[in-house]
Amino acid sequence: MHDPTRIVPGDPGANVIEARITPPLMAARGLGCVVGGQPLLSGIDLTLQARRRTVVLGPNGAGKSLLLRLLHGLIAPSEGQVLWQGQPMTQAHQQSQAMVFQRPVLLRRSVQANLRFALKVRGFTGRERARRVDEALEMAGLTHLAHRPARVLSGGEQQRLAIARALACGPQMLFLDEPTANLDPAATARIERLIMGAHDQGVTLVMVTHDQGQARRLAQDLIFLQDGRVAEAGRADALWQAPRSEALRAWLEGRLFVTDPR
Amino acid sequence: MHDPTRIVPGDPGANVIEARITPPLMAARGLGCVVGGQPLLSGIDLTLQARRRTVVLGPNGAGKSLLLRLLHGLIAPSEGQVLWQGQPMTQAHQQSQAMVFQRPVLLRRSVQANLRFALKVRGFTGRERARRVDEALEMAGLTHLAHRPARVLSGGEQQRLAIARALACGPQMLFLDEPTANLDPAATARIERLIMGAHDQGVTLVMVTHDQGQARRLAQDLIFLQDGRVAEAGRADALWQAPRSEALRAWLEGRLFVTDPR
Amino acid sequence: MDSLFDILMRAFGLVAAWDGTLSEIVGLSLQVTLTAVAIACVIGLPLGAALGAFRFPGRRGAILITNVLMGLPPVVVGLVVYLMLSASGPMGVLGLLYTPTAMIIAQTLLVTPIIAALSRQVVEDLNAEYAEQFASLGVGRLQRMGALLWDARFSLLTVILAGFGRAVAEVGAVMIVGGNINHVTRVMTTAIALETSKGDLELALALGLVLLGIALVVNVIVMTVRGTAVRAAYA
Amino acid sequence: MDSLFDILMRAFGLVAAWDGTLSEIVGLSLQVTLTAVAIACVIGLPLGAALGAFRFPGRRGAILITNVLMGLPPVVVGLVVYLMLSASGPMGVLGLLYTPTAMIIAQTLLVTPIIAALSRQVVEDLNAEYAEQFASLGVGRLQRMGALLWDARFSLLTVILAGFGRAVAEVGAVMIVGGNINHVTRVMTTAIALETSKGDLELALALGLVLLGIALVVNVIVMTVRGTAVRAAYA
Amino acid sequence: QSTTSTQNSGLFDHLLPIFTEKTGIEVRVVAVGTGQAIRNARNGDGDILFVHAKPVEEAFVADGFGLERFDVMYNDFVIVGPAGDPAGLSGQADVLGAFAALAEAQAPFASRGDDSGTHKAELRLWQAAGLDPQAASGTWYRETGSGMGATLNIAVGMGAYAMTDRATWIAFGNKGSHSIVFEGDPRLFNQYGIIAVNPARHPNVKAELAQQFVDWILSDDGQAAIAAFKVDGQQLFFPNATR
Ligand SMILES: Nc1ncnc2c1ncn2[C@@H]1O[C@H](COP(=O)(O)OP(=O)(O)OP(=O)(O)O)[C@@H](O)[C@H]1O
Ligand SMILES: Nc1ncnc2c1ncn2[C@@H]1O[C@H](COP(=O)(O)OP(=O)(O)OP(=O)(O)O)[C@@H](O)[C@H]1O
Ligand SMILES: [Mg+2]
Ligand SMILES: [Mg+2]
Repeated sequence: MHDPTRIVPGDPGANVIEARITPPLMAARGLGCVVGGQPLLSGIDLTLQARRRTVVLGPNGAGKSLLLRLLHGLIAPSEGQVLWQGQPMTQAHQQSQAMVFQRPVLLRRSVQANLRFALKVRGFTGRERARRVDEALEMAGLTHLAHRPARVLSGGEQQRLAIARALACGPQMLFLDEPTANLDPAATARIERLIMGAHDQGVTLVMVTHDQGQARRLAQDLIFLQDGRVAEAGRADALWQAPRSEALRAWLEGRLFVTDPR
Repeated sequence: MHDPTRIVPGDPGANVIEARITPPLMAARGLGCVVGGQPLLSGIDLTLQARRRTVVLGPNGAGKSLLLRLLHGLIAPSEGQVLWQGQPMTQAHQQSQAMVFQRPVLLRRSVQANLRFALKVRGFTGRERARRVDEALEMAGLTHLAHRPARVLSGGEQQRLAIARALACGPQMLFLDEPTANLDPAATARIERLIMGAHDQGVTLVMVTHDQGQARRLAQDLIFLQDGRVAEAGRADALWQAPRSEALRAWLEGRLFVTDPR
Repeated sequence: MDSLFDILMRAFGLVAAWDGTLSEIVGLSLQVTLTAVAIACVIGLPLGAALGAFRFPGRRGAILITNVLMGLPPVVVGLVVYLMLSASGPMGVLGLLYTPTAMIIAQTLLVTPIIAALSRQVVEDLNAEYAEQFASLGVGRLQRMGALLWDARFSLLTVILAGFGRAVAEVGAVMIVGGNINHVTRVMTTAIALETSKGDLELALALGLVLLGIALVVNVIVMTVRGTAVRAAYA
Repeated sequence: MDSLFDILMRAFGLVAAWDGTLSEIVGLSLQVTLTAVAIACVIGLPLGAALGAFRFPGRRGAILITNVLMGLPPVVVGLVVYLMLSASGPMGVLGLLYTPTAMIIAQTLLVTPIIAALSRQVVEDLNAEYAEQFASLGVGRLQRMGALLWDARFSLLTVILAGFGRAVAEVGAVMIVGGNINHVTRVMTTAIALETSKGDLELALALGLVLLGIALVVNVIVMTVRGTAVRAAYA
Repeated sequence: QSTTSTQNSGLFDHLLPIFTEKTGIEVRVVAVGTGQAIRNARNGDGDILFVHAKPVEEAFVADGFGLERFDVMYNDFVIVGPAGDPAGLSGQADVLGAFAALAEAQAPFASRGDDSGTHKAELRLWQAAGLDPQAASGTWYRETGSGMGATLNIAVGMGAYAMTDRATWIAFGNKGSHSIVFEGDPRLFNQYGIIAVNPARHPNVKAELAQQFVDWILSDDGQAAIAAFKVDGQQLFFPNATR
């Protein structure tokens, strides 16, 4: 997977080269994150191809949320770097990404104003913005709550709003950190459909979940994190069939692995 | 279920009466909650028998969290009342209950200090407190994180800490609001075992979940909320087999019911 | 000498007996103070928001300075403004000394650090919650400051009221740069100081109570507006 | 008349030329101010915590009063304390007038509402987050106030520094109740006022800078302690 | 720029309306200590200087900041003290004896201590009496470093003696049980002077208007107005313009 692609300038076989040199949408090279002397993530090498659905699995505290933050550029890595289409990622690239946090952060404003704010930041104005706000409200089933303060929404409603906000911005790449953890079954099914719909329209997805069923439904690629390291990564079908690592096997069986305190 | 129990003073058949008059541990009579003119819950009549495991189900925004708050005495109902062993519930009774919130609220202190604080409030001191802190850390698999600021824990770790804190207080009645939403499968299994263990020791449980598997594993009694009303309530076995309401049937099948915005 | 109570009783009689002068003085007090607080907000709130929301080299030093300047002695501010505006000072040609403008300048200098330092703290606390979401959305610097100030507006009201309290009670600086000139730059506090130095303590006290009354009215208005705003906030 | 810059240059020469008197004055300033701020914290922080954490009848009124009292004019506080402590006043027998104690009392009265009102806001914001968890645990009133104050301690530092700033810069009240008596109750601010009234503006300015220097030192100490505490907070 | 005693006594509130009515010129008073007043005038922040500290005033003129100094009026200093006059000042023949009695009894004495005209006069008297109260500063000799009114408040508050000009005292509202315990010595004579600020030094000063005020206050009209100013039926200032 890490086969370095050399570019030969002026090579006459341009077609062949073009096919080979298209860099992955995003790649992590030797990513590490140390906080207060403690290594929370280390040696993360990843390649995220465009238009793929990647699911990140791993036990609590493995570093999944931290990884998403690093990839999204919210935290500067202690070592290594994140590449966007082969170039070091800059803040400008963040604009074509969106993230739904594990614990949604909503402004102290109405549901509608939360959507409006995000869209305004992303440069949508006037009628287009109003259209997208309405669309997002409907998508999340929150139309009847448009004017309610976002902070008093129920847990599931907040999560739906956060997802709707991220999708409304029309990102090229979408990070989802346990987006359906607090959703009822129907809402979960609906959000999964929306996610698939976004994917159909070309959005690259990276999603954390603890729900094995969901992972099986959605994953094309799989990353399994354990203790801040990539324990396993690859095509989902292959890994579901035959997990190579003991870690993933244990997780799939719901067995406690390393962090069992007893 | 609402058969009023009359007490006849001085009745010679004391034994019989005693058996009949043992009031339920908790009961809600005509509970309603109106916020800003909006009725969020209404006409809730419930009886929660001691030492039973009750699971509350319902779509997002149905009012499950609100119901738990009302029962736990965190919010004064707009109408109706909550009875504790047949008496209007007072703040003193709260001391024999504990609640794990959907979104854990942790103090800006270390993991260990969070536990210590809760135990101190509940009157544990000295060695007994230290013992319970250690026990709770181990129970939640957080021993290695005892000195970490609670606010930087991962989502799942925070949830585990909140559960450990509630259990450490040794409550008679425990409210759990989607306690395993952010937990990995192994931790979920473990927490379910702990919950069952607590139940074996006589704790009365009221738990909200969106996980049908979990509900089937844990529920003895079932309450299904829909749009702020009890759509269905009763023995779990019976309802799994034959849901009487269309609402519960739809929920069990993962179909969108009322709140489908399309 | 009489008891405190007697004094207070008579004090109101004295104030009541004042002619139109009182309303003139009250009006000037309000004009100077409210203008100064408004300017201090225009400068101090964005400054506080910037210090609270962004990490940049020298940030700690800047925070330290705003905190220290909360202890700026009014007399010193008065002197500096005096020296600047004095006929022989660098801005003497403007002829601003002993005018309400000079008083506004002095009070603005006093109140701005207070509003900056306190709003920095409020914004910083809120930013701890919003920062990642804002970064993810790619919220620009100005938008970010604006959103933080807006979402913290109810907490910031207390900060602004603290600034108002400092300004309305302030005497040292306005005395020096205003000169306490009757009908021109006499405000409540300088009038109180004058009556005190005349030994007319009852009147001084009575004027002090009037000043507190003014502060009360301003606070009640602010609280009422706030109450209305809270209700309308999510419309 | 010389430029502002020249004045500043010469000012330091003047301060340097002062004899031991300066350290005497600085010492008294610090003693009075720090004591007053300490007392104001002991009263104001619990008061602010109670107002921020509990709902009770009259709460809105009490908050309004603390907010209004942030605008308490120093001269009025000075007068009231003067009248109380004056030989013919109700507490005249104590003989406290024109002593540092009287100055501490006056400054405490001035600073307490500031600390109460601002800490109320800080605690209220934190309580919005903690309230339900505390109620669920059954945290008692005192424990609750304690926990809120403790968990908000870093934000409250700014509040306390605001109180310190007000106290250390204050001149009106301490002048009246202290009397600015040489070697007894002369503090930095009253010395500055005196030099100003003598027309010795250079010296006044220089003393003002010394005062700011004191505030700087106090702030640096507080920031350093805070930094250390943050690092040790989770031990 | 004026000294505080004139403002506190209400003299300006009496004089200025008369002058304004006559000439249509509005006069603004900035009342500060004599030292500050002179300093402000040196900066050109006033058009007229109206104070009582003759040597400094003469220096002000000599340095070219002022045009010419004129005597305007005088009042006199008095010594006020607590009821019963514990140090026995009232029995003294002259002011030097009174000061000696103060030092003898170590009676609390509130001095302005602010280089004001009154303070300078007081220091001259101590010197004439051959005493150095500075040595006792902080004990019975209290240097208040405040204006006249504040110093009187302090004297009343702690039962101390104080030297003040008669005008301030008569108009003073917070006398408590204090009263005048010594007065009448010619050495307690307090001369007020007026100086127009030199427009050559400070072109911004309104020299013409200032001169009009100076002329008026020295005129018979102005002098009569001063003499007519009474508080509680007592004349506070005695015009003595020599022009
Ligand atoms: N600022 C920080 N300081 C110290 N430790 C941190 C910090 N942030 C995160 N951690 C630790 O890093 C580890 C990984 O956190 P992360 O949130 O990435 O876990 P996660 O895989 O998302 O877990 P979960 O499934 O519970 O959400 C956790 O043990 C957490 O306590
Ligand atoms: N203070 C409030 N003001 C207005 N509406 C509120 C308030 N608190 C809750 N609500 C509304 O009440 C409804 C029920 O909220 P609740 O949190 O009980 O839902 P829930 O059943 O727990 O849902 P979830 O499964 O998403 O957690 C929601 O629609 C919510 O928006
Ligand atoms: Mg996570
Ligand atoms: Mg809920």
